[in-house]
Amino acid sequence: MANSSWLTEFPDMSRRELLSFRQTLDGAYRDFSREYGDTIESLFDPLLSFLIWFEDLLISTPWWIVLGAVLGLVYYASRSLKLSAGVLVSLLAIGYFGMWEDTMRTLSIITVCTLMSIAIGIPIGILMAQSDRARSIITPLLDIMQTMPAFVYLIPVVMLLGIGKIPGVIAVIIYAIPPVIRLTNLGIRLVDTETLEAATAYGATRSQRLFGVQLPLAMPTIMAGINQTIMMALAMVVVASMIGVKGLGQPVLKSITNQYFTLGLLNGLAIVALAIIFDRVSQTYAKRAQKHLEGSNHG
Amino acid sequence: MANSSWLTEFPDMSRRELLSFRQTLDGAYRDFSREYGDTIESLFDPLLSFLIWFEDLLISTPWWIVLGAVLGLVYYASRSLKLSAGVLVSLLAIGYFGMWEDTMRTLSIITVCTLMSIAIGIPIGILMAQSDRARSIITPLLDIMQTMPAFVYLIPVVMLLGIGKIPGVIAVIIYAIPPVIRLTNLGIRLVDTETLEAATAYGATRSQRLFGVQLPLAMPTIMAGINQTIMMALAMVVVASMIGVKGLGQPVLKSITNQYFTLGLLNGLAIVALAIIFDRVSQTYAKRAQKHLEGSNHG
Amino acid sequence: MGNTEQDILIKIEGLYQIFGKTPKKVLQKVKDGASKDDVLAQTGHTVGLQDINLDVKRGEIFVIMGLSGSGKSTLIRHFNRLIDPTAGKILVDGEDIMELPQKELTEFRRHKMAMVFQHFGLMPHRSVLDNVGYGLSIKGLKKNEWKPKATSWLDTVGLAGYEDQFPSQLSGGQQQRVGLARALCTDAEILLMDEAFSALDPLIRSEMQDQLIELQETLHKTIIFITHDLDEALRLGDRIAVLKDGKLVQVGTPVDIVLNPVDEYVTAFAKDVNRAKALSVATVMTENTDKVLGTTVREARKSFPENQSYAFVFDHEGYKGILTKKTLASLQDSDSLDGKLLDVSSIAPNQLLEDVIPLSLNTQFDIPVVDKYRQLIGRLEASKLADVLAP
Amino acid sequence: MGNTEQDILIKIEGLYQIFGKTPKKVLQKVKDGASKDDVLAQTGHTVGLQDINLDVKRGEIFVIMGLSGSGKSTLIRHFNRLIDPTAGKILVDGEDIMELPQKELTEFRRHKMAMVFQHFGLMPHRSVLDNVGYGLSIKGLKKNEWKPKATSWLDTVGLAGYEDQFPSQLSGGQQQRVGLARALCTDAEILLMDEAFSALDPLIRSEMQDQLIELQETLHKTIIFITHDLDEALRLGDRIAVLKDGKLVQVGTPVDIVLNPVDEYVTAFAKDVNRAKALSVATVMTENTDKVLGTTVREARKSFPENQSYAFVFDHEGYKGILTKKTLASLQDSDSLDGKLLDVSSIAPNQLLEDVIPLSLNTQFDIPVVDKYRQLIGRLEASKLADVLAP
Amino acid sequence: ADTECGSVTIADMNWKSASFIANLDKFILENGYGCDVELVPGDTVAAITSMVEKGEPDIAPELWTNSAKDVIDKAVSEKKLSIASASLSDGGEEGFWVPEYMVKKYPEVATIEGVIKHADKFPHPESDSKSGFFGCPAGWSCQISNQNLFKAMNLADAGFEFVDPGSAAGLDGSLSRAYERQEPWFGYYWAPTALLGKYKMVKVDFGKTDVEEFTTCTTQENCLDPKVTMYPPSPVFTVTTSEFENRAPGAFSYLKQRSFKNDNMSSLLAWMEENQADGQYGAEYFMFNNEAVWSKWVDAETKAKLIKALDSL
Ligand SMILES: Nc1ncnc2c1ncn2[C@@H]1O[C@H](COP(=O)(O)OP(=O)(O)OP(=O)(O)O)[C@@H](O)[C@H]1O
Ligand SMILES: Nc1ncnc2c1ncn2[C@@H]1O[C@H](COP(=O)(O)OP(=O)(O)OP(=O)(O)O)[C@@H](O)[C@H]1O
Ligand SMILES: [Mg+2]
Ligand SMILES: [Mg+2]
Repeated sequence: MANSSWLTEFPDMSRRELLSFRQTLDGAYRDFSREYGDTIESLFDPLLSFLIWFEDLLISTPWWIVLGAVLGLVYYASRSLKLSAGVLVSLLAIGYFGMWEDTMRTLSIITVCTLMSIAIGIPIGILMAQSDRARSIITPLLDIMQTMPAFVYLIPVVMLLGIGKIPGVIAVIIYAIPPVIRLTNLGIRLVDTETLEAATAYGATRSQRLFGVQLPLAMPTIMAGINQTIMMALAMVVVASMIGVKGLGQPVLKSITNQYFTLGLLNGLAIVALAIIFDRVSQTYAKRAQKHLEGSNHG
Repeated sequence: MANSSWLTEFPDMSRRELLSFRQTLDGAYRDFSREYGDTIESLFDPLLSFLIWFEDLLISTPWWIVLGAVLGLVYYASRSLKLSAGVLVSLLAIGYFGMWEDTMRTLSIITVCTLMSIAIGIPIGILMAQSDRARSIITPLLDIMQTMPAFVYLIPVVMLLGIGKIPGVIAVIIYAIPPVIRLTNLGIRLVDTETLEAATAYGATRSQRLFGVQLPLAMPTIMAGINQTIMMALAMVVVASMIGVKGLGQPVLKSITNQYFTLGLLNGLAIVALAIIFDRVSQTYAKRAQKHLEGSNHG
Repeated sequence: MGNTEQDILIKIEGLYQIFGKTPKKVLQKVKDGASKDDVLAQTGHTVGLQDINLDVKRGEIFVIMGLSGSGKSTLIRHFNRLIDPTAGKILVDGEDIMELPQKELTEFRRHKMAMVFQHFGLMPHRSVLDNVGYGLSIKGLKKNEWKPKATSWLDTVGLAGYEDQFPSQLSGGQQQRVGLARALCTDAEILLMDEAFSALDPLIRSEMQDQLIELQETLHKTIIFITHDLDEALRLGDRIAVLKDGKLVQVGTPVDIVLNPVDEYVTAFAKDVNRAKALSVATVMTENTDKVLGTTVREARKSFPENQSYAFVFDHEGYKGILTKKTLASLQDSDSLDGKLLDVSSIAPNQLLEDVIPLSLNTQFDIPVVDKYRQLIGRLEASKLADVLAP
Repeated sequence: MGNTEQDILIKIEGLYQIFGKTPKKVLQKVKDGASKDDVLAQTGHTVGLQDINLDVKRGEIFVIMGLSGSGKSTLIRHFNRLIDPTAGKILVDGEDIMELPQKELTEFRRHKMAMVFQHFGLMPHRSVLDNVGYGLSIKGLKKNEWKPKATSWLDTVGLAGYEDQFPSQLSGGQQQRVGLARALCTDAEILLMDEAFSALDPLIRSEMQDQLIELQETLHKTIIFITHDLDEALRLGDRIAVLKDGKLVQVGTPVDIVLNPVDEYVTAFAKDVNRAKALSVATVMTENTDKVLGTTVREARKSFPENQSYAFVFDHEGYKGILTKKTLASLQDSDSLDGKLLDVSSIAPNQLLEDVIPLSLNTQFDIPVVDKYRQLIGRLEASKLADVLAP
Repeated sequence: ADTECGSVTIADMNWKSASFIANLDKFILENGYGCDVELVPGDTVAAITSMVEKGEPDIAPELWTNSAKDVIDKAVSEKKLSIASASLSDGGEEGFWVPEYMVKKYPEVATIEGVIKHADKFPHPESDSKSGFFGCPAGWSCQISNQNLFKAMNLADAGFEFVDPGSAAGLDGSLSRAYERQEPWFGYYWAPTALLGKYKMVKVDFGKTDVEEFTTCTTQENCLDPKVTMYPPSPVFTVTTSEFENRAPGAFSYLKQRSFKNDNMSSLLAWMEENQADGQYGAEYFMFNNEAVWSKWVDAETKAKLIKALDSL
């Protein structure tokens, strides 16, 4: 390209420069993964064994015991017969359409991912809410986590950790965790200052303020974050299956390549059903814990 | 499978039934799309022409004019020199690394998608907040939109409308619109009832309450929804490129198949940069409009 | 007051308000006479109001008082239908506002009523000025149309200079005044004021009271006013309603409430009132008093009341002074009374006792009460005054 | 009061509070004497407090009054450092609380101070009972440990039965009482009360006032009390501070404020006070009065004051009645005074004027003031009383 | 020239060779046949679906037909698609591969018997006690042949488990990870590809190639008794819509000629890999350096036009 064309063409890096730049970086990463891959991989071993154990448990236990246990949990959390009945029907339908095993696999990995996202996300959200400094550092990271295409980091992760559950869990968490962090932060920041001041005046420590006032009052917003995190986690099921995570994602992929829409749709619906179950149970549980909002319905 | 094995195996549909079930549905959809595809496609023609025109405009206009226009818009919306400088630097970097044209393509389609998501999403969120009935209908739809794997509905959409921009826009909007709907709903429902009561007492109509009280007070939460919508829209860039949307998603896909991490990373970063620009500009704009929150920092 | 036949503006009939999940079910229990505490303990429902029947006349200041939690705010919220009653009728200007369609209800709220909220109810996202202009802006007026008016009301409530602040930057009393200015700015015919002055200091408060009285007198607004301050109630109120546990215990003029309480509750309520400030001379004076008419001793002798040791002397211009029997005895028939009378001022029937106590303390005579036509209508006896002050 | 040397519990020195973006920059302007309005107009900063110097003594009830927006709430928030001053020192028990590290500050707030907020500051997500127990639960007490106490305080403020409600289900005054109970439940040494009774009806209010006085007398709590109600201030306050535009205008005893206001502002402020209720006999009586000592005419003749037409008669048991010169003249030296005396009751120096006005109205004599040792210490002249009541 | 050619859309698939051919076609059709070419990104399935149902894009330059065999066959019979040529004349090469360094270490693993013998040298990614075979991603037709062969070879009895990598990317990732760390790897792959250009891999020898068995049983889902056979070359076609064939016979005739030998393609891919070249860069490089090859695909007139176009680049 002629040099004088900068008026119409962007004066970009020459191909050669760009090439060597890319090659250097690629090489560096390759070296890094060669060097430290095993060490890093071994860090995740406990998690991996847990994941495998949990999946085996769900699959090898007879379906009606699993079904009973799930229903029990749902009822315990929500105290709602209607919801429990809905869960029963959808799980039976899933089983009837022959997706029981895949659903159990997805259930096992998504449960772990969601719980981990919430367990990691809420403290980070709290940190962000309490320090403007932390917020200004974390926000761009969250932006990157949400918009950097999973494909870009999946391959490096696979190179580092191999295919399978661990990179799957990492990918899902990276993608699913930002909403709960962001909305925890927002919820806490929106808490009424007068109420907080009252707590301070009575000598509440930072953590008493947090657990006694800020978190309870931020609950509706945090729950919206958890809802989004659950949605994102389940939206990632297919992407996770691209790097060898078994479950409902695989039939979806298969159906795409072969244009079996109904197969895809059925498995997609099973994913949706899981999402709705997770979401409704968590939301009902949270709502039960917030008696003061009775009458008004958030969410 | 033996019939007596229901204790351990889920008594599912027989393969044959399942197969004919699937085939019937698949066939029906195929027929439908052959019959009505053209009609439906023509409905989208105006949008398509606009998308093409807009993309052409961004690409064929000399880069420094586009750059100037973008910076002007950013400064106008945010009144922040710091932010404008950040945008300048990232756009220059994008150009320098040779991603100007792809970025412009992505910019054009994402701008349209985001604006459409917001324009459609906020009214739906409002509707949801005002009627419990609407909420109970819309919520599961949103769940489906967010968790049904894009791949499942992309192929039917492609069958109906071919590959290209329109199915891309549809896919992006389906995926990106739920957060803004959900958080608009939440924000409005969390508005203080006393303030609302005061408006009612002075004879505010439904729409005066909405625009004068509920929306302004729900702003921080709605902005969190818009933020998430922007993030999701940009997260879909790669998926969209699988069905013929040009832009930054394509090099990302290529980099995966070829394992060029740096290429993927650079293009991924360009996507992230766009996300951050969109987000920060909208957030700063919204914050400027909420002087009463000065001092306290949400988001 | 109370003498001229005023027409009825607001009429409340058989109003019940029960808070809880299934108010309709509890209603019968309440109608059967279950007490508020019992209902709360047994059903978890709170009785807000029970069987309220009430008229508010056009142009009066109607004060509502009662214990905290007795249902005052609940009652006032029914006037503009911010809450719907569990049972009962609300008529404004003869129209049942429960039947109003949404659109007319909105119009009704815009033009008929303005409200000051107990917790202020300001809009945190609007500046002070925009808060004050809210009622007008909602009617469709442009900012430049309502701004002068809003500014002037802000000035009236003493908040000039705070136009661009936000409510969160104001003190409690300042916020309350913004709420006040917002209500006054709308030109509504009826003002609903829920403890509108409770956060104000005495100086601003009495200014505001004057303002309110002036408004009512010049513009004939109807004002419904909740207050806990008895002195305020007595000063402002044409009539006072006393609520207890959601029931209407007594409705009457200030004097009625102070002097003729219907039960112990109202008595206790009125006990602490500064009677000297609450009662006027008219309520205490002894009527039909004899007087001496004339300017000469002769005339005085003729009309001097027999069994009294002194008398009030009037001529055709009015009250002149007090003449004792002793002085009269020492005078010739032909003497003029000039210079012979004791100088004890007269008082008007509508003067507050507070103002006349010093007079009474300073003399050992009764004090003559003279109306605006300069006619003697009674006298104030120190002992009676003492009785009223220490019931 | 004021007589015993009490030690100083809270000391405030040179306190400034300026609200806005760059308070430190505006500080100098304020120190140079720019007025609050000027500062607001020129810099957009609001002057909350300027140059406050103040001592609060241990065990006293210290009342803060002032116009709405004069900085009362701002001042009281400094006592427990809810806001940090722009300049100045706050010493509590000799310790500079600006220097306290976070942990000790928390301990200090837990054990030293409890606060009632003007806007209540209740926790919407906690039940009424949990709100009341908040201060204790935060100290680490278990619910079953604090529950009896919280229940009993709820009972005291008249909210038994409402334990399980949420604040949003209560009326304004009920919410305020929950805030009150919460503060009282903590056993803190210092109570900060920001318009703590403003939303209460007169009955509950006076109960609460009694409660407060009892608390202060039995437990020697130090109470800082903001109120707009002068009567309340006079009733409760050992000392009263008056603020204006963030400046301390006067600090003094109630009588000081009413009788010796330092400027027009305080005068205007005190004008409306019910003096009959605010002042005691001691402030009005004429001291060093002569008396007649003895039970016989002889003794009376000896000590009868010369230029007076009547005298107060005492025997060794105390006050007996009034003896007029005329009566004395009509008696024999040997007569007993029994039955000859006029029956006019005596009064105590700490009685409120309110109580003695009827007495004074019912007699034409002065009234003797007798202390608790039954000694005559002065007399109350009707004319002086009249003067004080109508300044 | 071919005035009716008009505007043409070419599917620009996201793997290297396909992208290269697409760009090459673009250059030649534009400069040689006066077409107005637009490249449309898309992966295999989306592109075919759209071609069948919507007649767009016009050309899919490199289609591995095995992966969507049914759909293509049906569409060809319905006269919706036309097969122009075999893009890779030798066909694609499929098979089970092991890294060269493994063969150096254990020469026996070049044959399937050796692999079975050394099963313990190929650990499963999620379990130490099992061996792993990285199969074809879910949904690809090769998964059927993979599984049939897996069964035929009794790999399960040898302790192997079929690992589904989920996607090509997953498969690639597992291979590069192993190769970069010189770790064992055993799985399905195909050529010519960038990866096999980059990494030295050895195709495991199964013995004979039985085309008959392969088409009737190995590739069929309901094959009951699969036998061992090497993969025969896999057809890789340039496919156009039938409508395009009729509309632009000139351009179509070029497409019928255009075909690559695997060797040529491999070396080209290696060059692109080394230079991280994109399709366009690769196409230009090819046009400059391989006149002998491409000039056979076009007539003289067109060749002249192309050379002129190259000169003005
Ligand atoms: N957060 C704040 N930001 C800005 N200005 C404030 C803030 N808080 C208080 N002020 C200002 O400080 C001044 C004093 O307020 P403060 O609340 O102390 O008044 P107050 O004496 O308690 O009045 P009231 O009797 O009305 O409660 C007021 O002019 C108010 O506008
Ligand atoms: N939203 C509600 N839900 C449940 N109970 C309520 C609600 N609002 C009011 N109440 C109850 O109704 C009763 C009357 O309340 P209201 O607010 O009318 O009292 P009030 O007379 O205005 O008292 P105050 O003088 O304290 O403001 C109270 O016992 C209160 O607990
Ligand atoms: Mg009330
Ligand atoms: Mg205050």
